[in-house]
This record gives sequence, structure tokens and C-alpha cells, in this order.
Amino acid sequence: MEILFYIFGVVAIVAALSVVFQRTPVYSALSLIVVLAALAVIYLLLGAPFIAMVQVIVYAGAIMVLFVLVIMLLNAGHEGPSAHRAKFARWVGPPLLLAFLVEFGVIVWKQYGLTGAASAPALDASPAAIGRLLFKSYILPFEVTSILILVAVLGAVVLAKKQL
Amino acid sequence: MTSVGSADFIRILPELILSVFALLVMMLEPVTPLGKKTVLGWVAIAGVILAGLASFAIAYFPGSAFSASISNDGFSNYLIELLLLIAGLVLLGSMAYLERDAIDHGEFYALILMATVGAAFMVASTELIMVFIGLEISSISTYILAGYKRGEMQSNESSVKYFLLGSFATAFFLYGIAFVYGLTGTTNLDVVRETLVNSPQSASPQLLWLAVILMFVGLAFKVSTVPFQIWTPDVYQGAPAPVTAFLSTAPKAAAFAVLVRVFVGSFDHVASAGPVVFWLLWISAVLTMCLGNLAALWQSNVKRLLAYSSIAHAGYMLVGITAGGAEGTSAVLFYLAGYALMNVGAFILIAHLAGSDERYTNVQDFTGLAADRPGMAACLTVFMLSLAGFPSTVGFFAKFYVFRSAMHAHLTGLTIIALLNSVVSVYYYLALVVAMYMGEGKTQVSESSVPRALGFAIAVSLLGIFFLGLFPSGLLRDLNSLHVPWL
Amino acid sequence: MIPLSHILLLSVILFTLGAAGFIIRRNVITVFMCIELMLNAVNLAFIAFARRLPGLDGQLFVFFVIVVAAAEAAVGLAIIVALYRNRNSLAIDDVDSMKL
Amino acid sequence: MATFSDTEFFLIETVIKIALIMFILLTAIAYLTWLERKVIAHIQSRWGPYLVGPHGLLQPLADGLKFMFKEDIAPLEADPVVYWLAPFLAFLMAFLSIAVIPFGESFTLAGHVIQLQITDLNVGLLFVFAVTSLGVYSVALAGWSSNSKYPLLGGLRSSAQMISYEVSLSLGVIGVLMIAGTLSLREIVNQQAGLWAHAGLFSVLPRWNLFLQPLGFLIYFTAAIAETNRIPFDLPEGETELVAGFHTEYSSFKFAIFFMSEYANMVTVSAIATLLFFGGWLGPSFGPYWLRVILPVLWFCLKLFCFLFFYIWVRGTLPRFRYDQLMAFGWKFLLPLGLLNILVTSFVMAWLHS
Repeated sequence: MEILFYIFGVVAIVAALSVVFQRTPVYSALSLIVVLAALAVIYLLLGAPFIAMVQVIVYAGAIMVLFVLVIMLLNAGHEGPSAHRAKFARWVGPPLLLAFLVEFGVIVWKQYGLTGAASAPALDASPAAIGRLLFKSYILPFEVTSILILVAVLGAVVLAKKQL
Repeated sequence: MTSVGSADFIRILPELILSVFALLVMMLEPVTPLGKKTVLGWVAIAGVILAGLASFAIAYFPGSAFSASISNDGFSNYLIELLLLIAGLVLLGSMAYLERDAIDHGEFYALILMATVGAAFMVASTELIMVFIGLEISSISTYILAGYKRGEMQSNESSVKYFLLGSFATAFFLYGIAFVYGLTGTTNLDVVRETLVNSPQSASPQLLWLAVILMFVGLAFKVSTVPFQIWTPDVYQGAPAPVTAFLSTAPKAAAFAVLVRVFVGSFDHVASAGPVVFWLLWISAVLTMCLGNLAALWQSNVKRLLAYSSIAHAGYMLVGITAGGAEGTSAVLFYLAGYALMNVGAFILIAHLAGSDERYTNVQDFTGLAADRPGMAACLTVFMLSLAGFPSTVGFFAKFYVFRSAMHAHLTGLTIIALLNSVVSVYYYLALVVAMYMGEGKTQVSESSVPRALGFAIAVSLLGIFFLGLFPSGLLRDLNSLHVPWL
Repeated sequence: MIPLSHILLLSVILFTLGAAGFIIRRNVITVFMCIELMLNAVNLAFIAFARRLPGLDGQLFVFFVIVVAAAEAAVGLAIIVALYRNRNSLAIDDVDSMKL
Repeated sequence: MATFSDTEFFLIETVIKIALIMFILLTAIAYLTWLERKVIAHIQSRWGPYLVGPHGLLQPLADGLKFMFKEDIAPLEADPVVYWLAPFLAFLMAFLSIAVIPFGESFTLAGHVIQLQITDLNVGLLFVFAVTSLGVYSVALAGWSSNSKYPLLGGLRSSAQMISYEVSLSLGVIGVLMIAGTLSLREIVNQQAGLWAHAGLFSVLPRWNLFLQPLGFLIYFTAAIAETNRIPFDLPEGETELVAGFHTEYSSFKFAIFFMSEYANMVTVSAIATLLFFGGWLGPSFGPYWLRVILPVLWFCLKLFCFLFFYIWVRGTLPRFRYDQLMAFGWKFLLPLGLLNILVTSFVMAWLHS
């Protein structure tokens, strides 16, 4: 089972690289879908089957479809070279991020070590258990997200509709 | 613990009322005849007033709600009232604006209300996930509001920039939450504090620092501190002016509240994280004040000038948070009230003066305004003087309390830098005043008389500015006696 | 079992890649996708921690993050569509009508 | 006879199951096309395929050969990678969901229990939905990558339709899930065993969920027809407006793959309907052991066949919707109805529990 984690971890990283470095938005979107799918498999391995399915259904199956549709609709093509002077952030950003990555890696390594297994007593992560927790301890965030979704619907209509 | 009772709902009554009225506005929109859309604005204002009454009422039911994810204490109550004040003033100030520029009404009011709901949840919640959801509600509403004039290039750009950088910041905030959760096993701020104070060995200090820094970056974007302020000028300039009035105050107040709750409330008590928090705040306070004030000197657009000024003000408030403790907190809370009054007043007045489609927003457009419209010029002057911190206005005492708290916390260097900065800031605030009173030539700004609702809003903010500027001690006393467990 | 540090490293790598993409990409949609990548890295961290800690809370947070991401995507893409209508371009460098 | 370890046995068992199911499914799909042509022909008082083999029984084979050897034409301006990817994605997604569909009870062979299902997930139904929701990509990408006007429009329409009806599709089954309290398909079927007790005259009826959730079933099946892009919801392929929709530019083998995936999707949604609402493989079971293994599979196939026949029947009978009518129907009628169904179900359940 562990080997699957490493396989899909590598898949995720390669696909993420492809998200960042592809010049055609559709390829980036497809790579992102691969990342999402690989992460869904990893969630399965980590004992979160429900979240894995939600990830595929909502993230890969709905959110990314929206991305692909918008890309198709706007016919977003190849990204050309930057027409403007090289931005400051583009030169400073990546080295900073690399430093951040190394730093973070070292700290995580120190804290949890090479072998600190990511395991607790096996949990019941079935949809029923998640639902129970959701509707008992997290009922407020759950209800409040409905306002969030309402705002999103409202916003999509307000911003994208040609004539109200 | 897990069952939900009526007490839970009472403790979020203001938010509930606001949500209901937001829905009501949306449902009334299609049945309101075309010329009468301002009615919806009054419905929204009624909602704000009712929510305000509710927030006064629930002050008598302190305690936590919904599995300790909401805390109804003096802190959250005060901030919710402040947010409602901002929302009310902005609603009053935007009705005539929407009418003039022929913008759709209903959704606008509903979005203002929902953004307020989100901000109110942010300030009231002690659960980081709830904070995150509140943050997203208020952010997403304001992304939409910033781009509300969808056919207009600048409004659209403002919205794109705000959205991209805002979401980027949210990701950082969320990553910080993930690590806090990983280190302590909880996202409840009170439990986080207890866990970290009682068993400091449980978390590696470096990882804790990273979590703190990540969360700080996320919030710093929202309150626009240097170097995370890059979006502010463009967004404030491009957004419709009443929206700018809102998003320069309400989300900022909420984000400051979270900053206080997280950093003063939880991490300041943690031995291993305290110094990191302190230096983070110290450095960004200095940078923010200096950059905000220096950049404002070169601005020719009034909205942009006020954007840089708001960055500078964020810096002053950070000074108060750096000072920390009960005194720093109450100083920051006082500052937020003053800042909200003067900023909202200034922006809604400018929204009116700028004329249809905001044609006149340059400083030279205001040249000679005093001769043409002395009343409006006087009002704008008061706002500018208050922002600059002249005595007898709230701006003076806001700064005074913050600097005093910094002195008491032995932050002499920081106080001196802040003082120098406020001296510099006088120059650009007065430049606008000078243009209005002493500039040669006829003013470009030739707007007709002030609509009644807007006049009322401006009167309220002026009254507030003078009242708090002359009798600040009452409010400060109340703020000093907030009963919050973490102070 | 899979060591926690390995999962977290994967998460950090994805997060950094997303942040790097945010900075270097020029197409607004690609930039937005990089933000989604960052959110996914966060989700992975939550799941990893949820594995180690008692309770399912971490998994629930992921649930909320996904909902928020969906709301953000709806609004964000609407904003991008409006941008395209106004400028007929998705290049972020062209979003520059306001300068110092 | 060599003895296998449990792992080896499991592996061999799975491989055999996959191979067998694939073979049966592909054959079934091939003959489904034959059936469709025949039934439609008879509805329209024609003969249908008649020349290749007795009653045209070898026609699918001939069609298959034709698809295989036909010249493969790709548009010059097509996106090379995505154009290739789309049909295979469609195929993969269509066949992946079969993996969690149980089609009979388990039996014992040489001391090992063999389940008539490739894999039993406790989130089985969610898995099916997850995989179906990914099916949208094949349509959207096929339309986009062809770099041609009609496919693009067809792809956009079709993906919009599919994501719209996916909502109603899942809302339709939520009633059943609330009653069952599980997402495992095997479990849901097992709960429908037996007859209705204390139901008077209706005691002869099996305890199918259909009788508890008639509205849910109607919503599910209507949405399923739209989800599989079949008449009367086959707007994406409306010949008169869009030539052939997203697969206009596809020919020969790649076209055949799209074709097969469409039929595989039909089988999947019908199988889900059978499992959730019609008691799956449950039915009268008697006789020796081997018969008691075979009969359930037979019942399952029979029920499935009825659905597939119904699909064809609808195609032969109903006219096509207009696109705006279709979207309005999905969002303004089916979706509220689905929500209402959930509301009523939850109220009744709360009332019964208290």
C-alpha cells in the first residue's frame, strides 16, 4: 500500500509541475485534474474515502469542469511571452519560495522524522460518521456555508450576465 | 455540548437578522417597480438597525454558542456594532450613487448585508474554521462588489486584482490553520492557547513559527500591510466609491479583530511563539506606516491617496497590536471606530462629489471647491483633519491612545517612528484642503445638492468624529472593561 | 505505514509549486488554477494531520475547504469572463489601466 | 490441483472477473445496438438489419469490423493530444463504474467466497457518481479539441447539460440513501429482500425501494436519460442543429469508442436504477446450489434488460426537446421536485422515528 502513496505522490508532483509550466491553459487544467485525482487516491490510502469521493465529484467533476468550460468559451490560447518588463516579483518570488520549501522541509523533517508513522487508531471515517460530526459539532459552519454559496450564485449572475 | 438550543441562536441573532434581510432584499427585488429600487436600500437599512438592536440585546446573554465556535463577548459585540454602523452608513451613502450611475440596486444591498454577515461571523468566532468561512463570505461578497460596475474597465480590474490576491492570501491563512490544527489537534483558539501554554513541548517551536507566519501573511493581505499591500491602491481606486468606503473599513475591521484574537489572544501567551509574533508585528507596523505615508505624498488621485492613507492607518493599528495586552487591544478597538467613521464619511462624500461615473477624482478637480460648495468642502476638510489626527477630532485620540499603549509597553522606538509618520501624513491630507480653499480657478466638481440619505450619513459620521474627539473617555472606559477571557 | 513527514513534504511541494505558478504565470485562468493547487496542498495537510490525531475534524475541514473553493471558482470565473468581455484578453499584464 | 494463497487467489479472481465482465459487457453493448435498431425498426414498421446472419444477428460484428478498418480522419487543426485523449477518457469512465456494481450474491468455490462484483466499496454509490461526473470531460474536450464550430457548440451544450442533470440525478437517489443509511450498493440491495409485511393486499409486492420512493425513481431515471444524452434529451447530438455534436469530427475507431461508451453508460445507470429501486438481483430463488447462484444473476439481467428496452422504446416514441426547454426542465422542474422529495422523505422519516 505504501508504494501506491509514493507512485501517486510523484504523479501529483509531475502533474503540478505541468500545471505551472504548461503554456496552454487547457493542458494546465487537465494536469490539475490529474493532481486532483492523484490526491483523491492518496486520501483513500490515508483513510478518508468519503473525502476522496467528494474531491472527485465536486473538485474534479464540477469545479474543474467550470474551468474547462470557461477556457473553451473564452478560447484561451497559447500564452505568449511577457510583453512587459520583467516584474520584480517574478525574479524574487521563486528563489524565496525555494528557500521557503527547503526551510519548511527541514522543519517538518525535524519534527516528525523519517519514520513517524501517520497513523492513529483506525477511525471510522465512513460517510455516516462524517455526517454525524458535521451535523453535531459543525452544524454552524455547515449552515453558514449556505450563505457563502448564495453569495457565489448571486455574484456569478451579477458579474457574468450581460443584461440583468 | 453537541445539541443545539435556543441560546445558540440568540447568540448569533444579529447575523441571523442580517441574513434574513439579505434574503428579503433579494426576494423583493423582482417585485419592486423600476423607479422605486431605493426602497430596497431602506429595507436593508431596517435590517441593519434591527440587527443593531439585537446586538445590544444579546450583550445580556454572554457566552459561547454552537460547540464553542461562537463567542458572544464584549469584544465581538462591540465589533459587530461597529460593522453594522459601517454597513448602515455605506447603505445610506450608496442609494443616490446607484440611482445616479444607473446600477442595479437589489443585489448591491444584499451583498453589502452578506459581506457584513461574513465579517460579523469572523469577529465573533473562536473557531478557526468558522473564521475562515466568515472571511470567505465577506471576501467573496466584496470581490463581487468591487467589480459591480461590470462594464467598466477599472471596476473590473479592481475586482480581478482583489480576487486573485485575496484568494492567494486565503490559501496562506488556511495553510496556517492546517498547521495549527496539526500541532495542537484543534482549531478552537481558546483550546489552542491552553494546549500550547500547558504543554509547550507538544509542538516544535519552528513549526509553530511557520504556522504563525502563514496565518499572519493571510491576514496581512486583508488588512493590507506592507509588503502585502500591493493590491490596495488599484482596488480602492477601481471599485465604485461607496464600495471602497465599505471594503476599506468593514473587512479590515474584521481582519484586525481576528489578528487581535489570534495573536494577542492566543499566540502571545505562548512562550515559543510570543517573540516571533512580536517581531512580525513590529516590522510590518514600521514598514506599513512608512510606505503608506511616503507613497501617499505622490498621489494625485483622491481615491488612491486615501488608499495609501488607509495603508498607513493599518500601520498605526498594528502598533497597538504590537503593544498588545488589554490597553493595546482597547486602543486598537477605539482606533477602528474612529477610522471607520472618517474613512466611510470621506469616501461616500467623494463618491458624491466625483460626479456620474466618477469622472472627477483627481486632486486638482477639487480646486476651488470651497468657493463653490462651502458646506461640502468643510465636511471634507473635517474628514481630512481627522485622518491627519488634529485635536478635537477622533483621529487625534485614536492615535494618542495607540501611541500611549505603545509607550506603556516600552516600545519607544516604534512610537517615535509612528509619531514622525503622522507628522508626514499631515502634508498630503492638507494638500487636498489647500486645493479646495486656496486653489485658483473654478472647480470641476459641480455636483448638485446633497441627497438627504447621504447628508444624513455624513452628518452621523461628523457627529461621531466630534463626539469621540471631544469625549473619548466614555468609549475607552467601556473598551477597557471588555470581559474577554484571553486578556 | 506512510510517514507523516513524507505526506507533509508532498503537501509543501504542491503548495510551493502553486505559489510559484501564481507569481510566474501570466494567464489569469492559469493563475487561478495555481491557487486551486495551493488549496489542494492545504487539504492534503489536513488529511495527513487527521490521520495522526484522534477525531475526524481534519477531514471535515477539507469538506469545508472544497465548498469554499467551489464558491470561489464560481465568482472568480465570472470575474474572469467579465474581464475578457472588457478587454478581449486574459493576460494579467494587460490589467494595468491604473498605474502609480 | 495447486493451492493458492489468499492474495494470489484474490488477484486471480479479480483478473478473471474483470476479463469476464468486460467481455460480457462489450458483447452486450454490441447486441444492444442490434436490439435498438431492431426495436426501432419494428416500432416504425420496418425490418431493421436482416441480411447479415439470421435476423441480422451478425450485424454488430460487421459494424465492428467496419469501424476497425475504416480510414481514421482527424482534422488538421485539431489539438493532437486532447483529440486522442477524449474518446479513451470516455471509454475509461464508462467502464470504470462497472467495477463497483454487484450483479448477484456471493458463492463459494474451493473454500473461497467469491462475490459477484469486482470490488465492494463502502462508498460504492459515490464512486459511481464520481466516475460519471468525470465523464463530462470526454465530451467537453472532444468538442474543444476538434477545433471546429459544431463540435465546440455541441461539447459546450452537452457538458452544461450533463453537469446540470447530475444534480437532479444525485438528488433523486438521496431519498433511497436516507432510507438505507448506507452507500454500499450490496447493502442497499440486501435491505430490499423479502415482501412487504402488514400491507394488506400489497403484501405480495417485493420490498423494493421503488414503492417508497416513486418520485425519487422518476427523477433519477429522467435525469439519467439526460445524463446519457439520449432522446428526448439528446440535444448535444441534435443532427439538425449541430451535425453530430461533440463527435462530429470523429471517425472510425475513435467514433466507435464514443458509441460504445454511450451504451456502457446506459447500462451503468440502468444497473444503478435496478439496484437502488428494483431490488437488484433479488427474486424467487430455488433449486440446487448452482441454480441459486445463477438465478439472481438472471433476475438482475432481466431487470436491466427491461430498462434498456425502455430506453429504446422512449427513443422510438418521443420527440426531442428544445435546448432552453431542456435546461429549464432540469433546473426549474426536476431540481425543485428532487428537493421536495427529500424534504417529504425526511419529514416522514422523522415522524416515523418519533
